[in-house]
Amino acid sequence: MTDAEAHGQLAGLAHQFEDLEQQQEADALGIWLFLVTEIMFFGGLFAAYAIYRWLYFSAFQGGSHILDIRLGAANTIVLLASSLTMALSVRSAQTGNRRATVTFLIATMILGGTFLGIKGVEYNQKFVEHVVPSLDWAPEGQSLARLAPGGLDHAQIYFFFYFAMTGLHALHMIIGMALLLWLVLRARKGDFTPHYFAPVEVVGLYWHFVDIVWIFLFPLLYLIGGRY
Amino acid sequence: MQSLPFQPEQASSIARSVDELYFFLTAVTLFFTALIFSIIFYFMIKYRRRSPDERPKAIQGSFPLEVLWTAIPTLIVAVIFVWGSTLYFRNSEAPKGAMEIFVTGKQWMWKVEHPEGQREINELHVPLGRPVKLTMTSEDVIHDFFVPAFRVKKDVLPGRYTSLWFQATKVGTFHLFCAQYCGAFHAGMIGSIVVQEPNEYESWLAGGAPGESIEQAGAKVFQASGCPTCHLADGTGLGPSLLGVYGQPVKLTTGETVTADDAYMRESLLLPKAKIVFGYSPIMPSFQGQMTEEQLNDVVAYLRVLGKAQPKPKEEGKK
Amino acid sequence: MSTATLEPRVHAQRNYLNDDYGWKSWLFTRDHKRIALLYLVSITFFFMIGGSFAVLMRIHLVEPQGALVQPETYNKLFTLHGIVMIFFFLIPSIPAVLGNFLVPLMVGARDLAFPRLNLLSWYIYIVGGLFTLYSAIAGGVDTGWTFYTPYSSTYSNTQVTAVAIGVFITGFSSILTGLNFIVTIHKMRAPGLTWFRMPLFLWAMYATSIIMVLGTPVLAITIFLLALEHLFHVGIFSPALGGDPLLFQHLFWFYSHPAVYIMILPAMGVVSEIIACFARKRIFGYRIVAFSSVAIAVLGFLVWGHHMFVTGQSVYAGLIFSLLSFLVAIPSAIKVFNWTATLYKGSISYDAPMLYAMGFIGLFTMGGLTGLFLASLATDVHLNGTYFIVAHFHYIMVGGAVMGYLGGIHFWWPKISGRKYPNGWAALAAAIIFIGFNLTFFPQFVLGYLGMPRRYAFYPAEFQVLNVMSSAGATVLGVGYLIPLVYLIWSMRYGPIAESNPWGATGLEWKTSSPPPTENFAEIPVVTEEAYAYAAEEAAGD
Amino acid sequence: MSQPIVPQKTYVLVFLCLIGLTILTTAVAFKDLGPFNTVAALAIAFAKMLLVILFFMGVRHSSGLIRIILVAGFFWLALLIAFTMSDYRTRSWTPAPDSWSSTAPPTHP
Repeated sequence: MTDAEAHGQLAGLAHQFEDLEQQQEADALGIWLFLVTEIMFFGGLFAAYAIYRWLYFSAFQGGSHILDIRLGAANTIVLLASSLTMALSVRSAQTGNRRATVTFLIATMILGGTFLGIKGVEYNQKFVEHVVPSLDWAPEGQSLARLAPGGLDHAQIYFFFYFAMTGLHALHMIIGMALLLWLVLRARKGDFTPHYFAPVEVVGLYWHFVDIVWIFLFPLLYLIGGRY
Repeated sequence: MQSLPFQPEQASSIARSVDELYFFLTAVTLFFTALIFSIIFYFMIKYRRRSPDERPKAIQGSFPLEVLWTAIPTLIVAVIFVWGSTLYFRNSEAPKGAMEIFVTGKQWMWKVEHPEGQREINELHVPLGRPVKLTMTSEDVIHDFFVPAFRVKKDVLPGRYTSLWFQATKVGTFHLFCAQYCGAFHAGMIGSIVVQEPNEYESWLAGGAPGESIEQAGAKVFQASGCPTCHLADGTGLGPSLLGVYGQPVKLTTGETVTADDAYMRESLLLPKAKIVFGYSPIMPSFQGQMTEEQLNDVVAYLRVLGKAQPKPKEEGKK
Repeated sequence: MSTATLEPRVHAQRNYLNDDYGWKSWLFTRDHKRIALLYLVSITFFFMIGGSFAVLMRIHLVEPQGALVQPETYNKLFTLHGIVMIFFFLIPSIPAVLGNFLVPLMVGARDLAFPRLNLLSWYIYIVGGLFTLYSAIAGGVDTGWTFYTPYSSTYSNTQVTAVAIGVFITGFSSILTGLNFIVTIHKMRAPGLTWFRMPLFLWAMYATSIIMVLGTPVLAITIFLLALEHLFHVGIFSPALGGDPLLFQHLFWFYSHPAVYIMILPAMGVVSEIIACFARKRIFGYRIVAFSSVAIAVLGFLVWGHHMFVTGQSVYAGLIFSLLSFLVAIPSAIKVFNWTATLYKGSISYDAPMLYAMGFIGLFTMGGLTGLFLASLATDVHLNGTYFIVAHFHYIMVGGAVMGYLGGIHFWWPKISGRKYPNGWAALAAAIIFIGFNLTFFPQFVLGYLGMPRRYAFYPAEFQVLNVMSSAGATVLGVGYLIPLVYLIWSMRYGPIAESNPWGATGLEWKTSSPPPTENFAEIPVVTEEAYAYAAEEAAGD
Repeated sequence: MSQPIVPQKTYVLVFLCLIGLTILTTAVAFKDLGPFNTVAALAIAFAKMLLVILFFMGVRHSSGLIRIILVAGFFWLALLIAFTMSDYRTRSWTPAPDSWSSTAPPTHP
């Protein structure tokens, strides 16, 4: 396999590609196609959400008003900040600054962890308020007063969407954190150069996508119908 | 039935028109299948390979031909679309004055309730020549009310009313099938539609008369559930008057307007807070789980009767 | 000629089959050709499982009261038949076997863009398959392959969760395959291979991949919601808790209708290759056939509501979906006309692959035309949910997709295995399958029109004659499917050695040896001509 | 890939815009705009998404193919939602059941 041997001298070039440019283009196309499948994956959930929100608007509004808007907004900012550090990390890899790459990757992980921590606090509140569909569903007091007008069954559907959408999002965050950890380890070994940093870029795109999902989840779940 | 039937009986007013479209489609299918088959056979024989190194001339294609065989199918499907949709659309609504019968599906039987109060299981007696409208719901999973001889079919959904209508044109007994898979004995969820001459139907009705019409049953449930406490006839109660409401537009607190049809009545019983009439408070309790599907049907039937009545003059300013 | 004496010498030539030995060299391979063979073996296994369910069903239906099993068991049989055949045989059939083998060869590349993802997709498929097999062994599942709620989510107490997980997981295998193909076709075409020089099989795989990438995730999330509802009773599809069962149908058919095109488009691609080769002609109206594949893929996404004309969907939505369903019929019709026109003034030989392709055209034409009955609202009301539907989609998916798959296997078998099979037996099998198929499924059109609903474990006696006819036909069909299995396996050892281009076909896959070497081409080829340059003047310059 | 190196300042500016939009969307939620609350929330989310896609994800510098793919993804999602919604929105248009009996007198509003 003289061909492959010749290729082997180029770091990171897989045997099926002719040159690094072809490989980079293929990688970019691949990750973007993957993100499109993610759009459709979350999209099914968003479509179902759109239907029920339209059918049971007052229940969704009631449910939305139980959520803590401050925590939601804070989390939005945390996640946006993590996107910034992620973008800076890709930039550092691009310029060949290994230390900055690692630092920004770790910063991204810390911000991601903060997001998940706040999410955990919110989830815990839902158990305290007994508004977890199926597992702990017995709204009382003020929650009950807010949810009752839209019908408790329909409010339960709202909270199902709340947990399904944020849960699926959190799962993506956890996968993203694992990928970041892998990047940190590789970056410290010095695997990435200004010519080869595709993994950082690919994980970066994934991380930004997860951020975009949250950009929509925040208004869709927390800001229904206004809080005036 | 005889040895090998190739057509189900035509026993309803629409059966013939559906069959006409069916036969047209069959003709189209046969024509094009025969056309393609014969051209292929002809070409395969005429242009069979005669020597191993035969190299036929290349043909790139022909734009006029492409246009032709795009246009022809387009025209044909346009005709079929218009034909099929018109037929369907025209028949999607029951004619005025149709006889109303409630049907409830449950695993694995059909329960039928006539306006006069007769109940049947897995059988439906109807008079010849009179439009019959079925208002259907299910107690559990999705079923489907299918009468091949009438060419009608509609899913029967839990938590919702669907309806279909037919006008029988032939006296006899016809198959009723469940056509949406519904569990272990789906195949056993069958029954028969008995079409009788109107006078026979009358005597059948008289024969098994339970002494209580569906509205009377509904009125009883209505009273027993305490509905009249709030829904006062003059509109001064905590709830809106129900007189003269059925089939009319109702304004909601959200500013929307809905038609007070069966679906709305049903929803108001089960999810009273979903659509509140303008000017009233969401205080009505839900009757979900309190009433059986049949009792719900009875009440809806009674509400239709109330709906026919003239509303009492309403004083303005009711909160 | 004695092959035995030739064998050592021929096998001395290095190819992807003898490059390495041992189970590890297969289970950890990243060679697209070996992965294709892994898929070939797995889907054949699932085809036989799904087929045996079908055999049991047809035996059972010989008698009106049911000849073989309890109704509950019958329900599990048709459910598992559907799930196994659709998700584990038809959807991966041509893409994952022939597509995996041929896409890199046809574009003139050494492998797919992401070989590791390709292997991963096979493992994902196997894990999904194991869940499904587990559910079959652990009591089966009885929801129908359509999983309609609330029956599946609330009422069925069979192995719904296990099979939902199985289908969910397998979906990702399909996504990865589609993603791989799109990237490969976009970025790895050999020098000179422009879009309009690509073989139509590549166009078909491209269109199919679009559906896989855009549609499958929606199925995944839908099945995920179904499993959640089944486990936790949250009410998303359950009317008792305020959910709407029709929403499940919308989301399900958003994928599952286009899924039909995942099955049929690749078969159309195969048929285009075969007809061009055995008529020695360029495909008539090449560009239009290519575009029609993409048109079918796109329009196919907008017609799902025709599965819901009688399920309580709005009348108006029904009108829109009916119109769009008719529109998607047009590109299919165009393809059939163009294939037929390709034969005109050709040089047609009757080798086995060609017979399968002709069988495909005939059966697909009937299947497609009977689809008009179901796109038309008024007739659909009568025929929906009856055996007419069963007959229609078997004409498309078995008459169409399976015929195309078998045609493709026969066409490329010399390339895949390096051996030839007995043409006479192959032709006989094609004829038996064609006849057996029609005997099995044609009576079902009549049954449906007469009003016999599908999924009935027992039925009124008046339908018996046609059911017996159908079951008798199924016997013929079953025999027809077994014959290729025998002679293809036989040929792997005893078949005559195949030269690199036994059919005299064009296309890059025929320019390398049979079987191809692991790296596909000694040197990446350069393409200088259109696809299907069979004509005299073009061949001369070859 | 192999995109031009974007100055850090750009990323920070985009981030500040995103924060601003987050504050804006939260503030708007406390004003009664009727149905326009939803419109505003979605429009702001859409703007934020564009910022992230164009700058952080670098689609500004991406090939046309990737843009097409991205647009196709959102377009398909829109199709899914629009066609599904078309059923729900028109279900109540279904010719409402007539008054149930032939003897029903015409009612006057």
